Amino acid sequence: MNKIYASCAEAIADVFDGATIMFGGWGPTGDPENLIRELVAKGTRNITAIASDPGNDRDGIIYGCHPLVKEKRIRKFIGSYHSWNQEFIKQFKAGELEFEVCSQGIFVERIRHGGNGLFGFYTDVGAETLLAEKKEKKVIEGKPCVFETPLKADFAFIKAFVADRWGNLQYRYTGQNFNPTMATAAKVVIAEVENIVGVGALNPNEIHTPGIYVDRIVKGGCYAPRF
Amino acid sequence: MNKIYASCAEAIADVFDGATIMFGGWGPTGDPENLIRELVAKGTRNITAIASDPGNDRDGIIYGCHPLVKEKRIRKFIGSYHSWNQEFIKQFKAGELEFEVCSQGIFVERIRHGGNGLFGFYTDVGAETLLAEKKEKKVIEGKPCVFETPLKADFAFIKAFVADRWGNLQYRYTGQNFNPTMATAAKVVIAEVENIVGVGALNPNEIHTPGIYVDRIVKGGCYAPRF
Amino acid sequence: MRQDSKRPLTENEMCKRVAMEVKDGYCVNLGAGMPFPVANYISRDIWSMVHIEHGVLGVGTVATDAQKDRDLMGLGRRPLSLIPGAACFSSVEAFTMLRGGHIDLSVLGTFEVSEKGDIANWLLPGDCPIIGGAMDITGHAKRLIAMLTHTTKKGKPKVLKECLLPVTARGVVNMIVTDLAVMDVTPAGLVLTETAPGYTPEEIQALTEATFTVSGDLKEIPFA
Amino acid sequence: MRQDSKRPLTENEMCKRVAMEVKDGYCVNLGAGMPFPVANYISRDIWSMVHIEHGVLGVGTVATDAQKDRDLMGLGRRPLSLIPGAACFSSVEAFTMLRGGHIDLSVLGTFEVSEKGDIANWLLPGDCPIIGGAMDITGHAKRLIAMLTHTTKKGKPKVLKECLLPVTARGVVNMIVTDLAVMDVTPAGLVLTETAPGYTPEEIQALTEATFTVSGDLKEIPFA
Repeated sequence: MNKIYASCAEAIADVFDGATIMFGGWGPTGDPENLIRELVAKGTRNITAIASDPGNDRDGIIYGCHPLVKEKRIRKFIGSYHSWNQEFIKQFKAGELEFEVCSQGIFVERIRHGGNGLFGFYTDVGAETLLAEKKEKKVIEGKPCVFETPLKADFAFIKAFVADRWGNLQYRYTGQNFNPTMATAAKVVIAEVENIVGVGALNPNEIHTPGIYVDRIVKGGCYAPRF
Repeated sequence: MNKIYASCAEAIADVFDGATIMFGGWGPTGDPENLIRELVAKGTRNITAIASDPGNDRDGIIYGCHPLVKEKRIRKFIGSYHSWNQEFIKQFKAGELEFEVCSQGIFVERIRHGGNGLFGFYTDVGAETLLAEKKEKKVIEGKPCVFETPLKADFAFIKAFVADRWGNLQYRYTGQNFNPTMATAAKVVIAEVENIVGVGALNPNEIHTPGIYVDRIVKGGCYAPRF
Repeated sequence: MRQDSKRPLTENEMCKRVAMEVKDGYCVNLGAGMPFPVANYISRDIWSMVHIEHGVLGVGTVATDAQKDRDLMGLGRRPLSLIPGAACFSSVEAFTMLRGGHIDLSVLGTFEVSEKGDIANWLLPGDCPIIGGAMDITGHAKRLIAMLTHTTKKGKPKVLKECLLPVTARGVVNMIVTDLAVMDVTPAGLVLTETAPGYTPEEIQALTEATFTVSGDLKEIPFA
Repeated sequence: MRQDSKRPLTENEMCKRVAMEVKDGYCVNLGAGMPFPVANYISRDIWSMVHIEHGVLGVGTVATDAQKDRDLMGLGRRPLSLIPGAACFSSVEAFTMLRGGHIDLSVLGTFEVSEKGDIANWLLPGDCPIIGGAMDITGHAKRLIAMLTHTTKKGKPKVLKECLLPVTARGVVNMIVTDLAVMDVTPAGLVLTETAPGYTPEEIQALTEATFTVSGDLKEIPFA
């Protein structure tokens, strides 16, 4: 029972071309930056990425999925907005990148349903928009609703502040965001963390992601300043 | 902006006959026992109770909704099992009490959908059982599924270990159970707690129920031994 | 009224005006763009909590250099501070608050708004879509304020009879705050309640496609 | 084989046998009734975590008097202890683990089980229903063991061709552990792999309505 990997390269060794991967983080907070850099180095292509947004490169500060976008490794992106990533927008407009856009709360709820063994839900969110056109519709409690399907992935790359050796995770502040939900919804969950502590070091009442969801743990090598 | 009530009686003063009330707790842990005792004293009748189970009186140790069951204040019970409460079973068999039974995970998910502004979901849980008979059915991903509807309430009675004065709550161990979910799904949420601390005393990363959900806070007068 | 006092509101002034709508005990969701600085103008005499979808209830303001934390940021790498009583949580929880109707007031920037309270803020034709959490918010906050400049840079009205752009949701806006006017959206249509300094209702009507009635109580936006 | 060594397993012995199915790294959900004592027999040489729907992953065993805590209890006011690495959480999270397929092995008590792996454990006709979390578990744990006495007190078989009682779910049981036998549920039907001390396959077949084949590897339940 050892979940600790010595390097990001070992932790992602079996990620294959064409994989569907969830990436935690929202913009510059809580993103698994070391795993993403290693995925670029590995050369994985044709990725279906599930992430809030594609990240960006602003003033030389690079975050989120941007390194993958820049190298055109992503074929399809499921998320909630473009985060003003000009490279992403360019590829989208050129038809090089498919973008399935969801309102962010529905995006995370679809992931939750994926991780939960549920089979989809009705919501009034977006029911009066162009996004509803291809969705199954139903009026419930007098409201027009659309049917939303679960999201799952082959891998989830997540970032936490601290892990114990069995994989219990804690996040800090806005670093939580999509990470705990994605941790439930992928076949293989790889957590990069800033600190690893012994089993028993964390208070059972203060664990955000129980270790059951986490398959691999790796200590991130570099957390660059974000300001 | 004062959510602190001096007594349970004041905190539940506007609970009306025929109200739908969620009760946190599972069996003898995390149940709002002071609020329940006060509701018995108030005489409220014809309650639709939403709770994991009806509690019990075993070896003189009374817990959960049992005091309400005993006084026949509950007309309809939505929950997951009878917890071997003989009085509950007797009333059910006599047709005096309606019992809408759900598998416990679906029970809490229905509450979650109620508190979440969603409009219902499909699940394979129970789809091959007698419970599915009156439910809308659909085959999804090759699995027979049933449609489950959200649960909401007029009031939620919940129990936490500590509250700050704005209503941020923390639970201990198995005391969490249904409480944080019910806190999202009722018009008026009344939290009984063992301790009240000042605003700022709790770590923002360790709050289980943010204060936005909590309308009233009252310090429980008596936590009787449960062993 | 002196000619030289006639001017549209700045974005900060619009935020100041919106902040006056925040009442004691409110939980207020602020959109990440134009609305965010509203946080700076909420009265310190009341208890209120600012919510952002990033997973914070109880945002203070932009963090000082000494406070900056890479795990506490809003949109556009904006470093944040917290107020006492703040809670941090997952996106699931952030949207339970929003979609569950637990937010008292939400403020969204928008491209267009209609006299029926429709809002269009996610798609410019031919462009890449940008939703964020907006669709979850519309129709679920107890009260929704739309913030926008009254016209495009080319002077075309953005307060319309019907939105020209694809809508985000219909019939959801309660109040409109622009650089020229404050309007209520009522079942009977738009009601102009306040004007920017020096503007007459007629001048505002000329820049508004939708027809509005003028409140008997019309005044200049108070603090401007 | 001596006649006096012929006897059914006690409930604790059944739990001991089930505990042998727990492998290193497993997260195991234990039903609150008959299966709960399995926790006491899991090998200390492996890493495993016991999950209960009450919101604990990492249950130790029944708490000693000195450890008893009114906020840490399982079914029937059973005081619990935790092992290092345990986490406590809400019911929503407890069922995300179960329904999401994150549990390696789940053990449920039941009234009846069929040769196809159907399980019936929630409703006795005319009685008040009792589900708990059982329906969420069936069909979602990676592996499901059904525990039951081989016959009713009156000697009627409970391992059946078809369940007579209303089913909880169909085709979900992987292994059956009774006081007389251990069987695998396979696509080809039931396979008897182990017997209680002194019982022959023929004696067990006589007490079983379903027909089973006998494993080439048949043995007595090892530790009994």
